[in-house]
Amino acid sequence: MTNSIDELEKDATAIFLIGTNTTENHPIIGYKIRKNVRENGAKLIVADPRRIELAEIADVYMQFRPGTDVALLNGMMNVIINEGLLDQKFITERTEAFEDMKQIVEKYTPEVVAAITGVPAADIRKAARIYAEAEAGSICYAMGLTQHHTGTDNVKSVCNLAMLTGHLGRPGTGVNPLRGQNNVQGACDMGALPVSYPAYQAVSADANREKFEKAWGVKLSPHNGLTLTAAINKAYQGELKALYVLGENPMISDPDQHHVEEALDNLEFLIVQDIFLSETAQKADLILPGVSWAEKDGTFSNTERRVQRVRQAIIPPANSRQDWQILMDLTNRLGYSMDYGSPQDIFEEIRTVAPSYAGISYARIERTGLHWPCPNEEHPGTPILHIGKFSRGQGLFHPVEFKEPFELPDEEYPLILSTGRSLFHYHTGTMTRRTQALDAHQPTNEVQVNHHTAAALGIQDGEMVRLSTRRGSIELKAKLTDILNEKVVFTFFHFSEAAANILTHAEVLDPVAGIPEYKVCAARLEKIV
Amino acid sequence: MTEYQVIIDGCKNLKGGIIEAFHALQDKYNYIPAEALREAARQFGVSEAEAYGVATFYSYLAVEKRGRYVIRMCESAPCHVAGADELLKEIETALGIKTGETTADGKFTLELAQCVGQCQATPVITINSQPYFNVTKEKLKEILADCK
Amino acid sequence: MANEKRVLLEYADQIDPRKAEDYIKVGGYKGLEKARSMNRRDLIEEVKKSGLRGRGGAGFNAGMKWSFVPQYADTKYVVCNFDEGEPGTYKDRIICEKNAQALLEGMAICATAIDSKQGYIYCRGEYPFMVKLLNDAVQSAKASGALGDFDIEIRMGAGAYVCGEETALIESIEGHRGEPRFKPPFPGVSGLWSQPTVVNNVETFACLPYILTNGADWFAGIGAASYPGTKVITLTGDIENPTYFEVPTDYLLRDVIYKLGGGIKDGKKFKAVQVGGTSGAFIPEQNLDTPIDFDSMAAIGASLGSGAVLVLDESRDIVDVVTRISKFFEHESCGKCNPCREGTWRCREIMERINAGKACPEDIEKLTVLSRVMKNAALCGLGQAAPIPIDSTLKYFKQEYSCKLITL
Amino acid sequence: MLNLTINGQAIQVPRGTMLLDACQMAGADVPTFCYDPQLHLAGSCRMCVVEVQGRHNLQASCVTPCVDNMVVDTESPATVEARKIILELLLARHNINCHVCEKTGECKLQDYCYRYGVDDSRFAGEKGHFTSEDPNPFIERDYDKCIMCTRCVRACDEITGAQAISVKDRGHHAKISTVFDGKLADSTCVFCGQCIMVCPVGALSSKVSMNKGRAYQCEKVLTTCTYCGTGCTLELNVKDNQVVGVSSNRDPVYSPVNQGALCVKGRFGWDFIHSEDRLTTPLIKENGQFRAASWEEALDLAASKLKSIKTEYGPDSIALFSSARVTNEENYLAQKMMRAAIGTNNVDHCARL
Repeated sequence: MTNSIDELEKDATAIFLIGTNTTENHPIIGYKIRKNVRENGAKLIVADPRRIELAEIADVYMQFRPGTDVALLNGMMNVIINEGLLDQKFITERTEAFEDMKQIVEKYTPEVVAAITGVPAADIRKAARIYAEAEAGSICYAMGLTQHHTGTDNVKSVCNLAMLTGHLGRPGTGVNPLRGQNNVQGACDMGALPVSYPAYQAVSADANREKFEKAWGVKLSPHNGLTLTAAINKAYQGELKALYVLGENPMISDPDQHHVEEALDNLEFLIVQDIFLSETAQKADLILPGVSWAEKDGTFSNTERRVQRVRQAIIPPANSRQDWQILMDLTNRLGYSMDYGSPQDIFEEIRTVAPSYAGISYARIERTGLHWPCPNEEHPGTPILHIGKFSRGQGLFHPVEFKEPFELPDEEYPLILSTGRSLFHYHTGTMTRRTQALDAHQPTNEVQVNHHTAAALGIQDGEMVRLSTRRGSIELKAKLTDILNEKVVFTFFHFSEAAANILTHAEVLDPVAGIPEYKVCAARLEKIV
Repeated sequence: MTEYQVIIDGCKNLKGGIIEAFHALQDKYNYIPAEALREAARQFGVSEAEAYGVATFYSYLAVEKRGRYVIRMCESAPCHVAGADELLKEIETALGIKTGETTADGKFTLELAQCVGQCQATPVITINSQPYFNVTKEKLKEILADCK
Repeated sequence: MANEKRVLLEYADQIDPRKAEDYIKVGGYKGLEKARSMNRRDLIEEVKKSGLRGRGGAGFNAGMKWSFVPQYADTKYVVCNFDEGEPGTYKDRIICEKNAQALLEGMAICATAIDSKQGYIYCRGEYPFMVKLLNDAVQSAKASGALGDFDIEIRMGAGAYVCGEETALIESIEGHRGEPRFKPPFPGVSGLWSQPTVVNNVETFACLPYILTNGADWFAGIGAASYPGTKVITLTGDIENPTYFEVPTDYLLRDVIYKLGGGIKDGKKFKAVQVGGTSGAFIPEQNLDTPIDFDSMAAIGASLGSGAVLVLDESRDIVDVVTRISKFFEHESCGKCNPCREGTWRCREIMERINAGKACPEDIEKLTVLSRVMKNAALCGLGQAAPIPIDSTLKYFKQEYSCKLITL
Repeated sequence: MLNLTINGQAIQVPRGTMLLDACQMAGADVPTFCYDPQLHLAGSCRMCVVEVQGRHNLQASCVTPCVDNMVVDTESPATVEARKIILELLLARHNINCHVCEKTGECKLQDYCYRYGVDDSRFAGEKGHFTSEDPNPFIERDYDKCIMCTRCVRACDEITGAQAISVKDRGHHAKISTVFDGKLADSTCVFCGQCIMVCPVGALSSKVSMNKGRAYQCEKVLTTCTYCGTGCTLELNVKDNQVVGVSSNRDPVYSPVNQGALCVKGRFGWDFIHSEDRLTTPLIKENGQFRAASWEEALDLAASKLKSIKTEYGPDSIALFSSARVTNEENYLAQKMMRAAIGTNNVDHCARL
């Protein structure tokens, strides 16, 4: 997030949610947004194929066709430009390439966009006006925006919209991705990415490599590595031989489960470090038992870039071992020497190589976490990015054309399937499916389907149905609803016994981020006879 | 629109007028049907829990089905000294039900009321809000007989 | 009726309360006209000078109440409390039935003083026919042009005595549970929908046209100096003439009972009188020679309140009546604050125990301490006043309690 | 600034200060039930009443604005009497089974009865019988212990915004309820447990923690939630090396993101820690079957396999999926291992999934 969570409750006067079911997937943030709307009268715009909870209190709700995000955003920008609602001063002083974007956006009139997205032109206008005219407009998005083969385009469009209206660098504004997992921000910050060292220092830049070679006392590879999805493909093709999976479950979380399974089977050696015998661990040649979050010390960085402490509450079971110790022990055996006495020792090293973390110490975050960038011990942290200027200098508009999703419905697979999360479960369910209360409350998967669609198929609420795509089928309960339109169905990906990712495709990924298109694939729903 | 939606719609322009909507519903059904309560909550932008809290707060509003004739016996002090207790027993006997109950044929519901502001002619009962004055055992028979 | 002084009810049954033109024929809407010709400060001063005090529980100076309304607020409301729920009270109904236009004019005068465009009349749910009458009256007044741009909407209560408390009443108009708010802020500063709001009852508003028409001095000269004007009272219980009267406020309670009321029914002897409705104190024979005005009544530990007068003859069982009253408060407690919610419940239990002859002397002590705490600590007037009937009867009719106790 | 005298002590407070805060500033511990600094004021429990010179009644200090020259006694005889009677009244309706109550030790009703020496109620009589069986797996509702402070209603509305509960009926029949007094699961409840967080007595408690340990028996370890990216602060309650519950730290200094508020997963989703499915020893697969191994053996195997694959196919034939669920420190080591020890940038994690 460019801005902090609290601003969504206190400072934002208009909030635009696109592709985030905030009250379910980031409940506390959702609650804060709702409070701001109810108590302070903040305006709310919701764009989502599902009429989510927050849509009920929105000033405008846009139920757009999955995968048409760019068109919708271009349409809003078209209105803003044509009605003169743009922030000319901001554009002039802080951005470049505005004209390029303007030219592209020109043809995306609300009427044209209405035809693509299914959102009435009047709503697009209204949404554009509310956001543009707000004193402090904030955009929040999550995987609903990014999990498309045009994910990067979608994010760029959101940035264009924010720059166009100058809603950046002030309290209550910003472009705010809501990150789905507890430490996804931290994993990125720490360089668990194929293209960058800690703190987003590109591996391809010689200076960075030299810096890390010096810091770590070893020669480093100058080539960008493989993304997760690319690695799976390489394994599938037999080019990747060994894989080390640390606390992840690609069997359930990655697209096209059969493809993943074959890829893993193809490996010469698979190491899984986890606390449970996950579906992926079952495929492993070697399993290393790590410890749960209640059993370890360290830090997490949340979605607003706040670095916070994790504290060990209990002694881990039997013969498990601290994850950092496993990694250190193995690294030493690989011939590279590591010698840390505690997570804090590691953090001290992180500070020396990651400039944005340099000012953060365990002592400073003993009580209240700090937002990076925090370059030195005196620095108070940075809740709001891009005040006064962008990190790259001028903000660059990236004009984006709308592209259709990869797989569109046809006669054989007439519905659009989107996947996502439930409030009561988390990711691949390794933890929440083993939490008695959560699993008791929601023990099975469901496919959410519009009443009319269900009626046409002769499907009753709660009935078992078969949901299929070109990759495969799963059987699960039908949940009749009116939050989806008649052409879209939705299911959760937490349930291995009815795994959504048997259905999703891995054929076309976002070319930049390598993100799969979980939010759109063509599907068919059938009554089981 | 269903019948109750039309009724609620008629009150929609009254700011905060959910109680007015409840009255209008009761005029029609003698109580507030569950679906109507939910609809009223939606129309007036309050939670269903709150709407239910409101409906159950006021003794004139009912969320459970009642008879076509809701008889209320005033039991406040002026009626009390005018013999309300005895009259109540008479009514119970005449209807064959206890206070708070509805006759098996769904015709009468008997409730207690606090002062209905007609204390010039105690004891007072009301039937569907219509007051009856100086009610005696003899009068009661006529009054009940008039309820068709 | 001899000895009455009719101001509000002067033309009772001679004019149609629905019709503004009837009212205008007998001098109606002159007061409003005058009010509109004055500047606001002078108007409020005039009302202050008349000495008009609220015809409800608190007896607060009406002009003073209006003067608290901040001028800067954009929206202000005039709210009429027509929720007279005190058992034995129906005087506001009578005023409306006989002279509804005076109420509307009074509200409009208040609106002029505080610069309000919207009024509400909160009519108790027991009076659906009054809602119809008032709607007709408003329509007629609007049609006649008398109200100008001041609008009045009628809202109906739904059977909650506590809504006679002004903030509970406001909550109810807003569509909420009728639970009183804590004060401050007072409605004059933050009332209906958090806007400055003046709440007065029917009788208070209905006095205003006459004050403006005849002048503050005229009004101040009627009845008791500290609580001038007239009061509509309603007689119930063991009385020969159970009806209503309008009397000057210096009228003696004894005269209310024996002159207007025609004395005790069936030639029996007097035992006690409860003034001001069910939350009022019971007054014994020795205090009957007290004028009914607010301060004189307060001096004997009673209150004029709503002006209800419940007379009990010698044959009445005071403990039984108070037990009944305690059940009323248990039923009408809103349940928001602890002392009232739990206190009214336990008061009723103990009273029933006493009344049934199953109580011991400690129960009287329990009632005493409970009464004191409710009076001291309850959130609103309901909880604070609920123990008064018990307190006052324990004071003057202790013997009646004692003879029902089990003594060892 | 306003000048007040509280329990004989002179104190200055800014205009707009509420009397309860002023009392606290003056070191007076004024008891409260319904007051909650995060919620709108109710002023309804009347426990915080104090005696203010010149005022007719006792004043509920939480809703009484300070006025210049106020003279206040927070423990005057009338005040203490009122509090004792309120406690007695609440006890009279309370299901007093403290010996098995989850909240024993952190119950305000207990604490204040102890403080004011209220051991029994003179007003014992009829009791309500509100207990509603609510079959949800998270929240235990025992309204026979409810004191009607309505903090749960306000928290549900103001913090979570679910508006699942309200007060139904009135007087002593009044009860916290969902629409039609139904089950939580049939309401808009999202089982965040904010109601448990604010409940000062045993009316609301966690079913998941039931009988596992009382507050005073538990060590509370401040940490950050393991679920979504919001980064909520929570306290793990630990007894005998077992996590037995999660509580809120509502101080914004310690809980800057959520101020104690949690969602259903954060508050109730911790018992996987003690799942029987936990892996407790390294496992090596042989002939399609896992067998237990020592750490030495496991790590040696890992090292030798990785080394030989690196030698044979080059470093880029090896990849690591790090994790968005492990700590920064662990992520740092993981990528450092791959880059420095293996020599590849094939490091990623499930940020995109």
